[in-house]
Amino acid sequence: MLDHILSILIFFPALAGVLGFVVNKDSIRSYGVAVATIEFVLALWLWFAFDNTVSGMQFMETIALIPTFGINYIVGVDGISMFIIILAAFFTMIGIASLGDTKDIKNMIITLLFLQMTMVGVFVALDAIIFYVFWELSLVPMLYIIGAWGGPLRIYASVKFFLYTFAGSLVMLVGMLFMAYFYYQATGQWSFALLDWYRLILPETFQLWLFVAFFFGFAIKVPMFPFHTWLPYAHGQAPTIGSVILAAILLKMGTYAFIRFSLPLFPDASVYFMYPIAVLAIIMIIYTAMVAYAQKDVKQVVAYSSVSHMGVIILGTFALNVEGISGSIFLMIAHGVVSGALFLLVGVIYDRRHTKMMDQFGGLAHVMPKYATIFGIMMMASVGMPLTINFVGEFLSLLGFYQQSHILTLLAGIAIIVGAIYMLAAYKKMFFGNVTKEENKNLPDVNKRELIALVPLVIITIWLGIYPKPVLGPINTSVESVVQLMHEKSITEEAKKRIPNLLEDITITKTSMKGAH
Amino acid sequence: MLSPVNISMESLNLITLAPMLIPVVGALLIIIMDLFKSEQDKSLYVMISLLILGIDFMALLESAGVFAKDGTVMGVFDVMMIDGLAILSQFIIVVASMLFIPLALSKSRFSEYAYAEFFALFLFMIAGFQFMVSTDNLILVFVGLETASLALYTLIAMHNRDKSFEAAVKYFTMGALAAGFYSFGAMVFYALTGSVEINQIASVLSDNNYADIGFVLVGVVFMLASFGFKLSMVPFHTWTPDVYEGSSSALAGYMSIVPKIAAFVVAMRLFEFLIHSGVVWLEVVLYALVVITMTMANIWALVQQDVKRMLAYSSISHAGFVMAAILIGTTQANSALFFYWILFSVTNLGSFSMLWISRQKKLPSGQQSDHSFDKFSGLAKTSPLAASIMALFMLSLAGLPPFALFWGKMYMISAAVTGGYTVLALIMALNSAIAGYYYLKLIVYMFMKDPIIVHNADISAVNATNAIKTIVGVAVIGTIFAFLTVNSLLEFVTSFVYNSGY
Amino acid sequence: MELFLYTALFAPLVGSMFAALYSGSPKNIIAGIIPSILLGVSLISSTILLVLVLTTGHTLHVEMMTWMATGDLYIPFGFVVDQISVTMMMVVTLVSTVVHVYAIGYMSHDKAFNRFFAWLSAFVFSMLILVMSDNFAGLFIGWEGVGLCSWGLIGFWYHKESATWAANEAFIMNRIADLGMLIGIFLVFWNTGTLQYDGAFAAMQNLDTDTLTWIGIFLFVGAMGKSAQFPLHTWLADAMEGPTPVSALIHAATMVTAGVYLVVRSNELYALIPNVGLFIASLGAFVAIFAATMALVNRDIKRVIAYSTLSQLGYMFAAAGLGAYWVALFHLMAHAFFKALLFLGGGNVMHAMSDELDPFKMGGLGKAMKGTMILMTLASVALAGIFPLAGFFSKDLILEVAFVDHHFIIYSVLLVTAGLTAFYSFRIIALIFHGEDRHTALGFHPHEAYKFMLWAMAPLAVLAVIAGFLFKGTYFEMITQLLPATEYHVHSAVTYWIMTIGTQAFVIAAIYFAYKKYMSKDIKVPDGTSKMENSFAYKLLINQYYIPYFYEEYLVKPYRELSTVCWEKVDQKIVDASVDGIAKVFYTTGVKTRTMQNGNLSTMLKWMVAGTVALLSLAVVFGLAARYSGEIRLFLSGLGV
Amino acid sequence: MEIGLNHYLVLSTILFAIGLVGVMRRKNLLMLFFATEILLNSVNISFAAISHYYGDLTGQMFAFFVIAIAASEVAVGLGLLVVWHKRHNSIDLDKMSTMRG
Repeated sequence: MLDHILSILIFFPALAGVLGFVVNKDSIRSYGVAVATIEFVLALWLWFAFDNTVSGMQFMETIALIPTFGINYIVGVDGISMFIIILAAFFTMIGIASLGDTKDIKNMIITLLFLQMTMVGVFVALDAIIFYVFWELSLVPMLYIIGAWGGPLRIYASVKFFLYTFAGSLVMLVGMLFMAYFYYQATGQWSFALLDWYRLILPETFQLWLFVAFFFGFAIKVPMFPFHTWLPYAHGQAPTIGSVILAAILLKMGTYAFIRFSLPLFPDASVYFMYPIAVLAIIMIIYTAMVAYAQKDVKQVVAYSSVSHMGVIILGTFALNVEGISGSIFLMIAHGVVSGALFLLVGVIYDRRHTKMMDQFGGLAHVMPKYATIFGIMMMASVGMPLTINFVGEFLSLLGFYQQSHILTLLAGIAIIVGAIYMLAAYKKMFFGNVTKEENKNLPDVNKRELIALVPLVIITIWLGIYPKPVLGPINTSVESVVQLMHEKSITEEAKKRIPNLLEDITITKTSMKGAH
Repeated sequence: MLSPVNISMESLNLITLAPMLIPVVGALLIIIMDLFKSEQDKSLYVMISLLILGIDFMALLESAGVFAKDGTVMGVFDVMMIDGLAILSQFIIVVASMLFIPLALSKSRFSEYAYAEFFALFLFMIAGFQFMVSTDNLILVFVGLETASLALYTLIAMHNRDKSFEAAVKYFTMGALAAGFYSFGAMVFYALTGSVEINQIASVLSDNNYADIGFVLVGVVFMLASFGFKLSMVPFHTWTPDVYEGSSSALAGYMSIVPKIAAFVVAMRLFEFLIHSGVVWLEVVLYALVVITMTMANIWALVQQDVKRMLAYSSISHAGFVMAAILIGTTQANSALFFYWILFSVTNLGSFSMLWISRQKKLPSGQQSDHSFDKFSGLAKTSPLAASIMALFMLSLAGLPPFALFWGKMYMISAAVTGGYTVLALIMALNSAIAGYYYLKLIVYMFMKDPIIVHNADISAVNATNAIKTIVGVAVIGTIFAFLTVNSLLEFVTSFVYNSGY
Repeated sequence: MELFLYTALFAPLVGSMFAALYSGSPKNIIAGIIPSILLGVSLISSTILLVLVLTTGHTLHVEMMTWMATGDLYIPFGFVVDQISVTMMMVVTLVSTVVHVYAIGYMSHDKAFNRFFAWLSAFVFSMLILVMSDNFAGLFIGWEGVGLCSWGLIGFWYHKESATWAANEAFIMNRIADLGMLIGIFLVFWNTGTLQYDGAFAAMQNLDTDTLTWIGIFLFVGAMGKSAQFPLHTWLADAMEGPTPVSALIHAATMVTAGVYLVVRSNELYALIPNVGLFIASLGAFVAIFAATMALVNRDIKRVIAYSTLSQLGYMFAAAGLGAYWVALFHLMAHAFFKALLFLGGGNVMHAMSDELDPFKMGGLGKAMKGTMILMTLASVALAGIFPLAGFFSKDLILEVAFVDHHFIIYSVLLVTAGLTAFYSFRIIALIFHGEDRHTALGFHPHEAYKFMLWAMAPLAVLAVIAGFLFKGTYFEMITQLLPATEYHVHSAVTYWIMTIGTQAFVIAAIYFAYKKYMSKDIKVPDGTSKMENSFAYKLLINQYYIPYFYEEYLVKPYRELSTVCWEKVDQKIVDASVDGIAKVFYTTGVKTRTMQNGNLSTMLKWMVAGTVALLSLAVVFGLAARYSGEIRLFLSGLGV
Repeated sequence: MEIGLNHYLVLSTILFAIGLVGVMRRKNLLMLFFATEILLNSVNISFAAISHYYGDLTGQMFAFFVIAIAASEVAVGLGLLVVWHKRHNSIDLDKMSTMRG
């Protein structure tokens, strides 16, 4: 069974979803929770079975699908992807568990299960086309969730979300086809297998073009400035669960893909585009943080804040060294946890007041102390307080990029200031002061069902903030191999210089370790 | 004093005629039956035509086997040419027809199916198309083309509603013009080379290496015009939406597939050699035609209020998309053409059959046309299954993986990439994005809006019978599980195309 | 021994968590007592550690566990107890124990009593992390931790707009500085390959000066934020919105001195870059006098004390900058004692006057609250630096340092500041306790604070008195095992005596002047009419040199407006609109061009023919071009194409 | 001068052009059909001429087929026309534009 654990992880939820049509409407929630829990347990099992010392792919499966055109069903997992999978399983679980009473809940839960299939699929796929299949497929359930359960502008938002991402990924598809063609020219046979592509060394100009092609697909998904405008609409209109999954997992597809495709395939191009992308990332960080500060709708604040954080992730990714990339991957998980939690929290108040406008609140700390406390913890995590999960990620990402450029890092570091500004402002508006609105006077504090979702998140936030090693270790192992691969593949002097060669560094590491003790 | 003509029957090789003769015989059979006992139920004729098509299919398998063994076969004074393209296209034609015929078994009665002639004409049409694709003799192409077209005009008209007559007239008139263009073009080539066989024309032209290119181009222009009409290339496309709207959904779906593939094959035979012998002009013009057709058709589809017209425009743009294969002209591209078209026919037949299923006899109040978008609003609430199936076809048409058409699109774009048409590849990709909008529009109506029009019956079943449901089911399975068949399909198609030298 | 270390470190955390358990429920005295006891425990274990360090001279270095490890980066949770940190531990634990006990009384009427102790103990824990950790990252944890707790405690009464505003201001200003600190840490890592103090400082010895300078500057920026040095000083005065014990503990004794601690801790670095040191010293001196002047006129007890804290921090930085790290640390310690004492006394007064803070409305409180008067007077004397109290030994030492190092400008500035300090301290003493009784008229009925609160303050008082002449020797012995042991002796005894006595005389004069001015009968509550209040200097000082105004007008407001612009104009009008624009272009083209399909047959036919003709003409052109290609080429070549 | 191939070709081209113009200008369905007939027959002329010029029969064969097809086209066309006339008793093209867009 362990040999096929990944396929099980992918297709179990979908299968369960199909069977779910049979389940009675009243007990569908328990069914969904059960399925999601099993999936989560399987994911945990994957973690325990995972060998931390191996840097390469594990639990690989290969099934011939279209051998004549080099398309095969290849899946595998390494330190980079594993935790995001676990996160996806986890969020689907608590998402379903914390689901309030929504209209036709049955469709919702089945859709969520299908969505889970696509999410897991994206992160384990090792064949470009398979990756693309899941990548595109993930749009459909999200489209439905936003469009069917969303707010007044839901149709506009969902269609925009779909088409924008769709357009971007079609360009990416062209890029993939080119990549396969180059492989065909080099080796005389078609292949879309990622591990085959890794062995391919392309001339720089090709790398640049292909990098751009892939960039469109990924950047829109992330979403990077200036392709980010679909996100606020999607978040603003989506139901709570939709925003949670979107922020926690779907956005990570983009950044994950950068690490999985762009960096190892086009090391020279990555170096070439490092500064432009870093600048974009910095614009994301500061500009969106300012936009977030201007918002009146707390959900929009969180939405823009997640764009801002994605900027830091991008920056860490393009640090092109172990510290930065590990940091960005860790930050993906961290941001998943924190922003997911924040969206859940916004959902909590939305369920009670049916508004997200901050001027409707104020003094909530008096009436909902528990809620205020959890919100406070999550806010501080999102601001990047040490000993919370976010800090580790941000610290490492910035630290990593500092090696590439001092001044840009200094600018990016402004994140910790502007982030604090909009978050504290929002918190002040919502929780501090006296209760002015009559309807806020006796709001019920968070109930059990919501705590089920929130408490685990708080625990993770603190635990991984204090002791990130169990996650950081495997990530580090895999990232080191990626960086080494990039260094060996790179052809330009610049790239050789920028991307550290770990085989040499080992000695230095030793000395620094000695220095440490 | 003429010497007596003596020709050995072997050299005639009449077996090559078999696939075309079978439907003709079948048609005659039906007519005779009608003579003996008229006013029989349509189901009889449906089943007979189905059987005949089945036999036809067998014959095709036979000739396929022959081709696989010893390549292209010429016959009947070398007029017939049974090569890979012919066989592949005939497969598509016959199978599509077999999928189409059962749609006649609709719940509500429609006048055309009452006549035996309908089915007879239908079979004649198939024969016509088969002739058209399995020859490289311009005369025979012309004959086949016209046989098919004339039959088709009549079939449209038999739907017996104002719009369908209008559609028939329009189609007919423009068809006549196209015929004129065709014959003129053929005349020019004949004048230039003294032959009407494409491969001889090719050889002659290349011998005097395109001395008077100007006249060649004149011929090419007229050919382009007439096939542009058949393939509904912009600006020769104007008939398409009206005719689709005028004719019954089932027939519209059929028209979006079968006549086109036949025309594609001829166009391929005719233009490939010109492009390969480096007629830059043709390359440029085709490039322009392809891009314009794809893009404009998509743009017009955006603004449609009626699903059927929307699908009409979408099929125009699909045709343009596939036309790129002829421009690219590599083996991969040519096989991509057939590959794409097979997958396309599955999906498109499916979607048109869904329209056919939901076809009311008379319009409820507030519904402008047979298949206006409003009609489908909130369908997910009333009949989720139908809505999901329709959505599935839409997604497939939009090229969303892993549904059928995605693989076609992917392979076609890849062909463009390998053929060195990078920009074209990008344009094709982005067009799929534009197309996404109007396919999504229907999904939005079905899943995200509340019912606008009150239907007295469940519209997803007003016209449904088991036969139609079966067809839809076939289409659904074909669409979802395409990825299992893709590999063998590719190998099959590629080998046939390659062995017939394209 | 490690046991004591961990006890000292984690006892407050436990206390905090214990109190946090009650945070939901109404006031419960237990939630105050347990944390205080635990802090006592922590104090005891720190004392034991101190004794250990004192006697054996051994230092303790433990590594609890790995925190972050990736690539070349390795950061453990490591803690070190050496002379510096043990001093800080003593100060922190002692003062906070006192404050805790005091707060049990002070906060007894507050309904959020339990929450208060949760925050307070949490603060102590993070402060201990700050001073005990053995690497920059750990320091940063504590650094941010104390920031967080101060945010929570300044905004403790979160229903007050001013309080929450001050809390956010403090947090954000500290964040600005922390960015500098973070960059400093990055620099340290990429240049030395480690963040451990010992490793890093060892590696720094052979780095080029520029890098070191940058490191020094960035780290000091961090210090400026925490220690509220100019221009990041405004938050400290506003932070007085918090409960008084908080002001005493965080904004006088411990947190604000973290910056000084950082500089002292990285003395090996700053020793290598004297220029930066000089800059620090000058800034310190400037802040000293700058804050003192603002304290002269202010009419809010707590703010006056806050400004005096600010100026004392200036002294410390001056000392540290000049390389007299041990002096700085010594003054830090002494100052912690008497300043905390002063604040707590102020707290008593506030209670007595039911939170009235304007000294002009008091007067003659001495009768009602003798204990408080004595304690506060002691503290003020110590602050003024009168022999033999603590202030004399620590502060005058700094003057000597400046003098001996021939930085006479700094020296004179600091000297003047000493006078000012004495003046404003006794200005409020006089206004509060002596002179006419102005409060009864305003309907106040002052009463002395609980006995146990006074007793709690007693140890501070004792220390304020004896810390100087009793500890200086031993302290010097101990600390100089780690810090550069630079003795500062004025070369000729004569000058020394002149200086000392001169300073004392000057200070005493200032005190006398203060008493004389503010005990006079005709002191009344200022109403903005008197000549002095309308003088420019007064306005300048009372408005804190218009710096907060400047920040509000030219930083905060523009930021708010700019962000609104970013959202409404840029994001919606430009970025998003362009995206929708593309879609719109397609759609409108569709709407416009669909007329081509007007359903009229002859139009359709016309289109077909038109298309054909167009292609035909293209063909003809091409054909002619092909035929006459030779001529055309000739023609073009004629054109020189 | 004696009539050469080119004269025939020119003639047929002219006829073809006339046919095209007719197709475009005529609003009367019947006239329209006539125009299409002209188109096809113009081609026949040149086919005949060319086949004579080359001295092989293919061209004439083609011409015969064209004639046959033209005939059948007329049959179908007139059929449609009659039905249309029955329903609307007009054969004016401009009346025939219920479908548009």
